[in-house]
Amino acid sequence: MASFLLGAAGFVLLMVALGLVRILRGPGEGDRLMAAQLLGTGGIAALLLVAVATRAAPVVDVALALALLAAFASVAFVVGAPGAAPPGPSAADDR
Amino acid sequence: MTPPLALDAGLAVLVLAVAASTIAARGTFASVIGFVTYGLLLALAWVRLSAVDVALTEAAIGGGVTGVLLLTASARLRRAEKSPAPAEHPGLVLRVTAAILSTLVAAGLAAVVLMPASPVPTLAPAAMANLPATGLGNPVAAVLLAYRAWDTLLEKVVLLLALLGVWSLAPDLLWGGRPGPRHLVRQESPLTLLAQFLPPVGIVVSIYLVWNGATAPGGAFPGGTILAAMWILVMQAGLADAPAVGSRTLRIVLVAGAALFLAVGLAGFVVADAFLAYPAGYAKPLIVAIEIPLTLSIAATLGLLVAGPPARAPEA
Amino acid sequence: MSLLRDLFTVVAVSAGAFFFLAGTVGLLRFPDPLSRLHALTKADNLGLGLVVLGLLPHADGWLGALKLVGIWLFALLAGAVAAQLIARAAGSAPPRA
Amino acid sequence: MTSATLYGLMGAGLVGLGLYGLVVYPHALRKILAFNVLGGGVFLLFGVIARRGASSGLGGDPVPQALVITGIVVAFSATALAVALVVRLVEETGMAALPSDDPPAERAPRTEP
Repeated sequence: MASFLLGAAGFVLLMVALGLVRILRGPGEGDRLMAAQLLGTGGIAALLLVAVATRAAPVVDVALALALLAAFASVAFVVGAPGAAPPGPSAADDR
Repeated sequence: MTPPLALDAGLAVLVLAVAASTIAARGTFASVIGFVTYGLLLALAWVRLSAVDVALTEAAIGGGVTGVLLLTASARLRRAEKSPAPAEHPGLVLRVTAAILSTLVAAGLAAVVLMPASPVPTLAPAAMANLPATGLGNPVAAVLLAYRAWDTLLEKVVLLLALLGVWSLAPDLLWGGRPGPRHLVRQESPLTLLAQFLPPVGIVVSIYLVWNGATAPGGAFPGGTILAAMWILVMQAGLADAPAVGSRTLRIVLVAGAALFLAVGLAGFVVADAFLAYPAGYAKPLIVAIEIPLTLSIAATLGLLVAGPPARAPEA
Repeated sequence: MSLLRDLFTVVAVSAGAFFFLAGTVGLLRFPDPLSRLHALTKADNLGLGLVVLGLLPHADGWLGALKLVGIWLFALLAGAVAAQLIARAAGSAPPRA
Repeated sequence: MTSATLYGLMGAGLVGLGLYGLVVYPHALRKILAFNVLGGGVFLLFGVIARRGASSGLGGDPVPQALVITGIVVAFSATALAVALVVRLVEETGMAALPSDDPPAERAPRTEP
């Protein structure tokens, strides 16, 4: 059972890692954020799988912390960059 | 390869790839997002290294407050940068030299990793042997708050010094004012919903982490960081304004952790035998008593570090 | 009984992993930001949800199970809010494709 | 090859990557990021030392682990200070890089009072 769960954790990580190509390719800033968001969720799933596979209950708390903070990057992005302005900054590729 | 080792190898390759993309990404925004995911993956690596306490701290700091700090800064930089960023391609000679130097350093470290000392140096038996005297069940907490309490005390001072450094960047006129812009409450925004719903949960989780930290992974650092993240969220949603840095209440909260720590440490001269020594039998209640203001101070300091220097003149 | 429990875990976790696969494929292949966001939320909601469902029988006690469900709910809330915020930012200024 | 060795090699690689980024890229914010990547690698090397020191029923030596926790928080505070400095620098000069390569005479004259 433990091997299966660890394998599943590895698979989930591999999948969300492939999504990270979007961080490099963009094209918009939203796309880059989406990849980070997906990695956050995948990371939570992988942590839970590892926690059960290795019978390490405290690892669940790490997943809990990540779940609480999962939206923070998106919030900071929206608050920091006033994307509401019509010729929004997300149109131009950042430097 | 066994499944655990395959998982570790995959994670190691992934972290290196994310680090490389953070370094070499075109554009600061991509670089910053890369760094946020890097922090998240490091938390996973710490779990695999059986360092759950570190993983919690890395998840809370790397996944939460650092992302907010860097994303806010990169947005401000983009607005303020007048001249285009300098060419991203410095001379070939410099790049090749830097690559050779970095490879040499990495190879040297790798050689050290591949040739471990034997016998392996460890303080784990000593830490465990003295654990009953502290009344704690988590050896990492015992190191942080009893064996090497000096480090933790000085770290708190470093945090305050960094905050003073950030504040001192404010023009004279704005000294004592409130940091950052006043965020407006956006009606019917999901952000407002999140900022109303999440903080109560976050406060409960951080209390749980601090309380649990005595016996299991947790403690003042992750607890304080999550508390700070919740405060930042409320400020960013505009539900509460940042406090004026001249406020006396704020100053008291900021120094409370270090001050109480220091007071207990000095009392150690009288009631125990040395600075920062706890009298036998009272170690655990004293440590818990220190941890509560310490958590609040850490939360306030981290929150204000993210908020930045004062940007609005103090109200007369 | 233990076999049945493990079978349930294998099926649910595999289904969850499949949704992560689907989310990634969507994120990489879909043509515009809003459809990519759509693919992402499937991985967020269903992928993590099914993994949590599969792990529930292995949780230590009902408190552990409650914590797992809580993690899923927080991730769900975070995912929903993030998707809304990203969509509004992307909607007001469509990035060049 | 144990897991600890694997993460040790990863830490060494991260130090190399961070060092390269720190030297090569002129943008100040990227230098900060590179320095943090480097720092993460150093912390991981501590983690490997801790993992190898596992004994007495612990998964790792708690002393290096506690040092890393302190280190992560201090690294964050240093990052926050550096970021504040860079933001101020850009708002003053409009440029996010230090003109360190120019001889002093060629530097733009400061317009501070």
